[in-house]
Amino acid sequence: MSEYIIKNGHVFDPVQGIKGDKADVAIKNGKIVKDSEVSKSAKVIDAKGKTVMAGAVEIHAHIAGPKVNLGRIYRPEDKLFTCTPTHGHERMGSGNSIPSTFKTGYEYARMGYTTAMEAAMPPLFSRHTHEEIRDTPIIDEGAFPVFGNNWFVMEYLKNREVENTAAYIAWLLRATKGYAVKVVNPGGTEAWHWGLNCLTVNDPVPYFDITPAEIIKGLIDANEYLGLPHSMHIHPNNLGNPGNYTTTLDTLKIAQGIKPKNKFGREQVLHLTHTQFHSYKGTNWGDFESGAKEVMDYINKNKNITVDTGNVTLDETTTMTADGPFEHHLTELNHLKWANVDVEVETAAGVVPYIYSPNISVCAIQWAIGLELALYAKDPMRCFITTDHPNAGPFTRYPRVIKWLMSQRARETQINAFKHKDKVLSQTGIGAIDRELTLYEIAAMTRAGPAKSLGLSSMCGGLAPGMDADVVVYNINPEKPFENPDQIEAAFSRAACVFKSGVEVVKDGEIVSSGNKRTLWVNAKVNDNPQVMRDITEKFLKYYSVTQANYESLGHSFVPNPYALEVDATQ
Amino acid sequence: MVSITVNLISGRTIQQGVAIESGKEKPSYREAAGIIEMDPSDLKKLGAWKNTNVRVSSDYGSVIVKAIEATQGPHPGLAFIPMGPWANQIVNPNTYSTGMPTFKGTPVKVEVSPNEKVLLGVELVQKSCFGDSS
Amino acid sequence: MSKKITDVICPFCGTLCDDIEVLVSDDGKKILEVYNACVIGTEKFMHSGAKDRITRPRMRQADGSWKEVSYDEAADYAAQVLAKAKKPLMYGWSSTNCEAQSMGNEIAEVARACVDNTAAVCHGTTLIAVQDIGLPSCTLGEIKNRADRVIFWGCNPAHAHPRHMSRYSIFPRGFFTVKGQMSRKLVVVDPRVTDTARMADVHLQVAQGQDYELLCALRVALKKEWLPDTVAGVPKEKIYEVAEILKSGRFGIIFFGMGVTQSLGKNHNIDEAIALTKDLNEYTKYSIMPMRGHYNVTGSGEVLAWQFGFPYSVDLTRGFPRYNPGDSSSIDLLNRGEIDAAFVIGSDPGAHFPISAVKHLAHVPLVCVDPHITPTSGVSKLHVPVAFNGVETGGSCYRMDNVPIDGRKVVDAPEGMLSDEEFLVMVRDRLKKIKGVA
Amino acid sequence: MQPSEVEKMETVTISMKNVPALYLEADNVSPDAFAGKTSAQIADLHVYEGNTTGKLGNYFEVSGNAGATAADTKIVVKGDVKRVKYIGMKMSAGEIVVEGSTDQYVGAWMKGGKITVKGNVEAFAATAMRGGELIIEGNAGNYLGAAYRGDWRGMSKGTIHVMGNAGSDVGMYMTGGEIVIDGNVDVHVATHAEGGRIIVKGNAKSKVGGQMVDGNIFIFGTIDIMMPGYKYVDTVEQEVAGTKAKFAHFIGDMGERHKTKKGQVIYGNLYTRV
Repeated sequence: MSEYIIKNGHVFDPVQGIKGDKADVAIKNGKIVKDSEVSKSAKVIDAKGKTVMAGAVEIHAHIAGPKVNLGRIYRPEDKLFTCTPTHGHERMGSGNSIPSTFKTGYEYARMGYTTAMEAAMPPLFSRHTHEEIRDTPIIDEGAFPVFGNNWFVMEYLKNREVENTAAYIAWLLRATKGYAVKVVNPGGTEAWHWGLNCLTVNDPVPYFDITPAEIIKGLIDANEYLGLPHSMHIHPNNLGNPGNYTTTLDTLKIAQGIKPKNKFGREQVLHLTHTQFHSYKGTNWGDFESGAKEVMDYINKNKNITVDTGNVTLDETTTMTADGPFEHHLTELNHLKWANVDVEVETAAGVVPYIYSPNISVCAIQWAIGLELALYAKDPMRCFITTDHPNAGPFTRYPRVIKWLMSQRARETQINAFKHKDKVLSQTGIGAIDRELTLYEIAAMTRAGPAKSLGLSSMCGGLAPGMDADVVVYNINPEKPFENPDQIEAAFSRAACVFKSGVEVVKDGEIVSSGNKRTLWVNAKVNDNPQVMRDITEKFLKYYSVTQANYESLGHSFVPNPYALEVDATQ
Repeated sequence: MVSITVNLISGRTIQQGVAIESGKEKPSYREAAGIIEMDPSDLKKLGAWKNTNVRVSSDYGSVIVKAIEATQGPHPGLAFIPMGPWANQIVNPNTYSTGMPTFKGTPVKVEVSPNEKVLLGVELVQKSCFGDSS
Repeated sequence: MSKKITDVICPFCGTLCDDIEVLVSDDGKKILEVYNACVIGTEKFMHSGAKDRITRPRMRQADGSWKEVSYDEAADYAAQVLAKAKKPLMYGWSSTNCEAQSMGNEIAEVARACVDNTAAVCHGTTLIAVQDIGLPSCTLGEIKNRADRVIFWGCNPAHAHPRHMSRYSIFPRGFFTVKGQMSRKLVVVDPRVTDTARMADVHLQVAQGQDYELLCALRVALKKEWLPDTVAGVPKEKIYEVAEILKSGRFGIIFFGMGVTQSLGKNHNIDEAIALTKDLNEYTKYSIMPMRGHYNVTGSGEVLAWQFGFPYSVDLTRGFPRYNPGDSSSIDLLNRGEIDAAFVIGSDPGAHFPISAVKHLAHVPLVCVDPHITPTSGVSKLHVPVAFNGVETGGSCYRMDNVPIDGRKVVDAPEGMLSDEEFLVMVRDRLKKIKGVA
Repeated sequence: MQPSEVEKMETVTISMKNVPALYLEADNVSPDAFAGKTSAQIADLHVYEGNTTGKLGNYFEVSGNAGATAADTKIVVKGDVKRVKYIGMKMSAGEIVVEGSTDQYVGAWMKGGKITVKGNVEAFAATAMRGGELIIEGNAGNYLGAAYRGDWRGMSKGTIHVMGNAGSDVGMYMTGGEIVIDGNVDVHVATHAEGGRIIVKGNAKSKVGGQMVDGNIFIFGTIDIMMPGYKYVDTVEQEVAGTKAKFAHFIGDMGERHKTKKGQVIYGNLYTRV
C-alpha cells in the first residue's frame, strides 16, 4: 500500500500539543503511523519551511440537501461569468455563494478540509441529502436531521418522556442515516406552519402547548441518555433580531450543570451554532450593537458548551435556514426573492438572497461581532470558525476570516474601508482588540476543536499515530513573519498538498484524485420500545404523505460508502 | 366550404394518458388524442354532425381530426385537442424566448372534410417529417 | 400461487403514489394484478407484459426499414454520434431514475452537449418564475394536515393527476382537517368547465390567455383598490368575493399547471401567482405548488441543479454550465437549427413538441431510448428499448413537492433487455474511449 | 462624440467569408477585446461554434488595426452575420456598426460605447445594460434591455433606440436608462420595472407595465388589453421624444408593493396617447 513521509514540516497539532516545531508525519495504509514504521521506499514529501496540520473539519455548513438545491435552482445569476472551463480530474461545477456538489468537494479539499457536516437535513428529504453527499467528492460527510419542531419530539417532551424521545431519535437516525440531533428555532418553525413564531424560550407552540425551553432541555437529556458522539446542536429562537442576546443566554442557561455522558471524548452537552447571528444588543437597526462580550463571557465560564462563530464575510450571498419565520422576516426587509418549504410533521426551510455591503452599517457591525466572538474566546478548543455557509458568506472565504483573526492590520484595513467606520467602532469592541490568533489556535479552531465536539477525536482533527491520514501542508513558514496579511489568505486558499485517508488528493492547489469519501452516521441501539413503534406506525397512516416502508428506506440503498459510529444505549 | 375560427387549447385527458401507455402506434391513441372537442354551438355554426372528420388549420400547419362534442364544456369559441401529435401539428411554436411553445391559445380555422382519414400517431409524425416515402 | 409487492410507486405522473400493491406470479415474470393505482398507472404496469414489445435495439436502414442490432452496436453508434457532434442535444430524462440521469449528465459533460428535460414543455416557465421571484411552498402532507383553502389554477387533476385529490388536496382527513373535504373550500380557475371545476365551490371561467390580468386583479382586490368592471371575463364583484375567500382561510394552497405555464405570458403568469401567494402571507399562511407532470421530471431538475447548478436547459458546450431558456432550451435550439445531433431518453418529443421542432429533430442523427414505439422512435435513426423504469428497475424518483421516494423493481424485464442506466454506462465508456478521457 | 475624437478612432473591418454551419459565439468581437491588437492578432482571437473553438480569422476577413484603447476602436461588421451571437458583449467603450442583421445577445451587459445595427437583432439584446448606446434600425427580438434570468438588477443606464418593432418582455426589471421603439411591441413591457423610461411609438398588445414598482412608459399607439392594476389619474400634455401630445396618465401597478418617499407613495406611470 502507499507509504508517504512528510519531512521537516512545522507541525501544529493541538491533539498532541505540538506547537510548530519540526517533525515528520508518516502515512501507511491510510493511517498515520510513527516515523519508524515506514519503509525506506516511502514517498517523501518535502515540507521544509512549510506548515503541516491535520485535515480541517467543517462543523456547520449547508452544502447538501433540498434547501441548498432550491438555492442553486433559483439563483442562476449567482453563476453568471464566474465559471471557469473544467480541467484535469475535475467535473464541471458552477456557483459562487452556493457551489454545485462537485465544486463543493474540490473547494473544500483545496483549502485543506477533509470532513464536513451538513448542518440541517429534513428527515423526509434525507434521500436527497445523501444523493448530494454521494456526488460531493473527496470529503467525508455527515448530516444532522432536525428534531426541534418534530411532532413526535414535541408530544413526548410535553410529558417529559425522555426515554421515548431517545427511542424515536435512535429510530430516525437509522432511517435517515443521520449523525446528530439538530434543533432549529425550537417550536418557532412549527408555529411558522400557521405563519406565527416563538421569539423567546418561553413562548408556547400553538396546538402543542410546549415551550422551546422544554424542547431544548428534553433533547439535551435524550442526547445524553443515548450518549451520542455529538451534543445537541442548536440554532436558538429569535435569530437575527437586535436584542436577541438575552434569548441566547436563556437558551445556554438551560444546559447549566448537565454533565456529558459519552464514550467519544466529547465534553460539551450543547453546541451553539452561528453565534454571531445570536449576539445582537440594541432595540432596532438604528441602535443595533454587539452583544459578543456578554455571550462570550458566559461561554468562557461554562465548560459544557461549544460554539461556532458564523462570521460575516461582506459578500453577496444566499441565506438559507430551517428557520422559516426568519426568512419571511428577511424578505420583508430586503424584498428579494423568497423561497420556502414547510415539511409535514417535521420542519420548514426558507431561502432569501442577501448582500452584506460594506457601505451598510448593520453589515459592518455583523462583521465585527463575528470576529469579536473568536477573539474573546479563551479556549480555542471550544470556539470554531464557520460562516454558517452560505448564510453569512461562502465557505470559500475561510482563508479571509483566518487572515482577519491572525492580523490586526488586516482588520484595520477593512474597518477603514467601511463607509460607517465610526458606527462600527462605537457599537462594537473590535477596534480595541489587538489579539492576533496563532497558527496553533487556528489549528484548534478548525481541526482539533470541531473533531472533539463532533465525537470524532479518535479519527480526525489530529496527527497522532492511529488516526486517519488526513494531512495538509500549507505554504506558510511560521518562522518568517508575513509582510502582507493577504499572504495568509493566499496560503490557506490553495494548500500545497492534501492527503485524505492516505490518498494524495490535492497537489499545489490542483485536484489530483477524487478520493474515496465516506458518509458518517450514528447507529444507536436502544431497548425495544413498542409504544414508540406504534406511534410511528400511527402517524404514518394518518399524517404523513409517504408510507412508512418508503420512509424507512430513505437513507439505505443510497449511501455507497457508509461509516457507522456504534452507540449502545440499552439500559 | 363553411369554416369557423376558434381558439385552440390542448392538454391532458385520462383517455390520452391510458392510450400513451398502451402504445402510440395503436388506434386507441388516435381515438383518445386524434379528436377535437368543440362546443355544441360551434358545431352548429360549422354545420357539422358529431364524430365527423374535420380539417383544422392554423398559420403553422393543418391536420385531420374527428370533431366530437365538448366533454368538459360549455366553452363556446374555444376548442380542445388532447396533447399529442395531432394537436402539435397546428399549435403556435413561438416560445417568446422562454423556451415554452404556446400550446394554449392558437387561433385555428375548422372546416368539415368527412372523407379524409385521421392518421395513426406515429404515421402522422413520420409523414410530416419524411413526406410520403416511409 | 403469487406474491404481493407493497409500497410500490407508480411511474406515471408527479403525484408519485407510493401505496400501490402489485400481485406478481411466483417466478417474478408476470404482473397479475395492480391495486390502488388509477387507470393510467394500472395500464402502465399491465402493458409491461405486452407480447408485442420491442426487446432489441434496431437501426433505421436507408430504405426506411428496421434492422435489429445488438446493445453493443447501439452503444457504439450512440457514442459515435455524440463524439462527432458540435452541439448535441440530450433531451428527456423525466421517465427514468436519478441514477440514469446522473450517468447521462456525465455523458453530456464529456460530449460537451446541451442537456434538457421535459420541463422545457411542461413547467420550464415555472422554473423561470421561481428564479425571478422565489417559491413559498410546502410538502403535500402539509396540505393533507392543514389546508382549508385549495385553489386549482389552470390545472385539471381529475384528468392529469387522478389520485391527487384523494391522497393530498381535497378528501384526506389530516391532523387539523378531520372533516376532510368538508373542512376545505375549493376554487378552480379554468377557461373550460373541467371535471375538476365541476367539484369546485367557486369556478372562475377566465378568458383564455388572460390569467396574468386576473391574477393582478386579485392582488389589487386584496389591497382593496379600484378595479375595472370585468377582468379577463370575470366580474369585479366575483373577484372581490374570491379575494375574501382566499384571505379568510388558515392555511391556503394554490396548485397550478399547464393552463398558466403554456399560455400567453408564460413565466409571468406564475410570477404573478407567486406574488399573490406572498401577498396572502401578509394575512394568513399560504403556499403554492406546481403540478409537475412526469413522475421524475422534478428528479431530473434536482440532479441537474446539484451537479451543474441549473434545473433544465443546461448548455455545456463551452466547458462550463450556461443557462438561458430561449437560447439554450430545446424548442428554441431545434427551431433555430442550432443542434446537429440528438439523444432522447425517458420522453417523447416526437409526439409532444410542435411539429416544426420535430422536423429538425428528424433530420439530425437521432438516438431514441424508449421501451415503447413512439413518434420519436418512428423518426429516429436508432431505437434502443430498455426496461420499464419503476416497473422492471427501481431507482430514486422525486415527487412534485421535491420529496424523494425509492422506486421498486416489481417484475423482471424480458430476457436480455438492459435497463437505461446499464445502456448509458456502455455509451459513457465508449465515449470516454473515443474522446481519450480517463 | 465630438468630431475630433472620431478621426482618432482606428477602424477594424471584419466581413463574413464562410458562414458557420451552426451558430458562432463571437463574444470577442468587441472594442475591449480588439483594443491594442493588429489585424493579425485580431484574426487569432477565439470564437466558438458549438463545442469547438476556432479563430475569428477562419470565419471573417479582418482588415485594419485596432486603436490603443477600446474608446478609440471602431469595428465594422459586414456580410451575413445572422448566425453570429454575442456581438459587442460586455463592451465598455468604442463603437460597432453591424451592416446586416445579427443574432442574440447584441451588446449584452454593455457598459459603454455605441452599437449600430442596420438590420434586425434577435432576443436578449442589451441584457442588463449598464451604459452606452444601442441603435437597431430593423426589428429587435424579445427581452430587449431585460435583466438576466433570476437577477433583480435589470438595465440601469444607457439608451436603446429601435426603429422597427420589438418583441416581448422589453425592459424587464429595468431600473434606469431609456428605450425608444418606433414600431410596435409584443406582450409584457417593463414588467417588474423599478425605474427607467420606455417610449413605444407604435401599438402594444397587452400586459403592459405588469408588477411595475417605478418608472415611466409612454405608448403612442393603442393597448389591446389594459392591466387592471392601472388606475386613470388625469390627462396631461407632454413633449415626449420630440412629439408634443396629450396623454391619458395611469398609475400602477396597484397590486404591487410601492416605496414611499417623504410620505408620498411612488407609483409607476403609464401614459397612453389620447
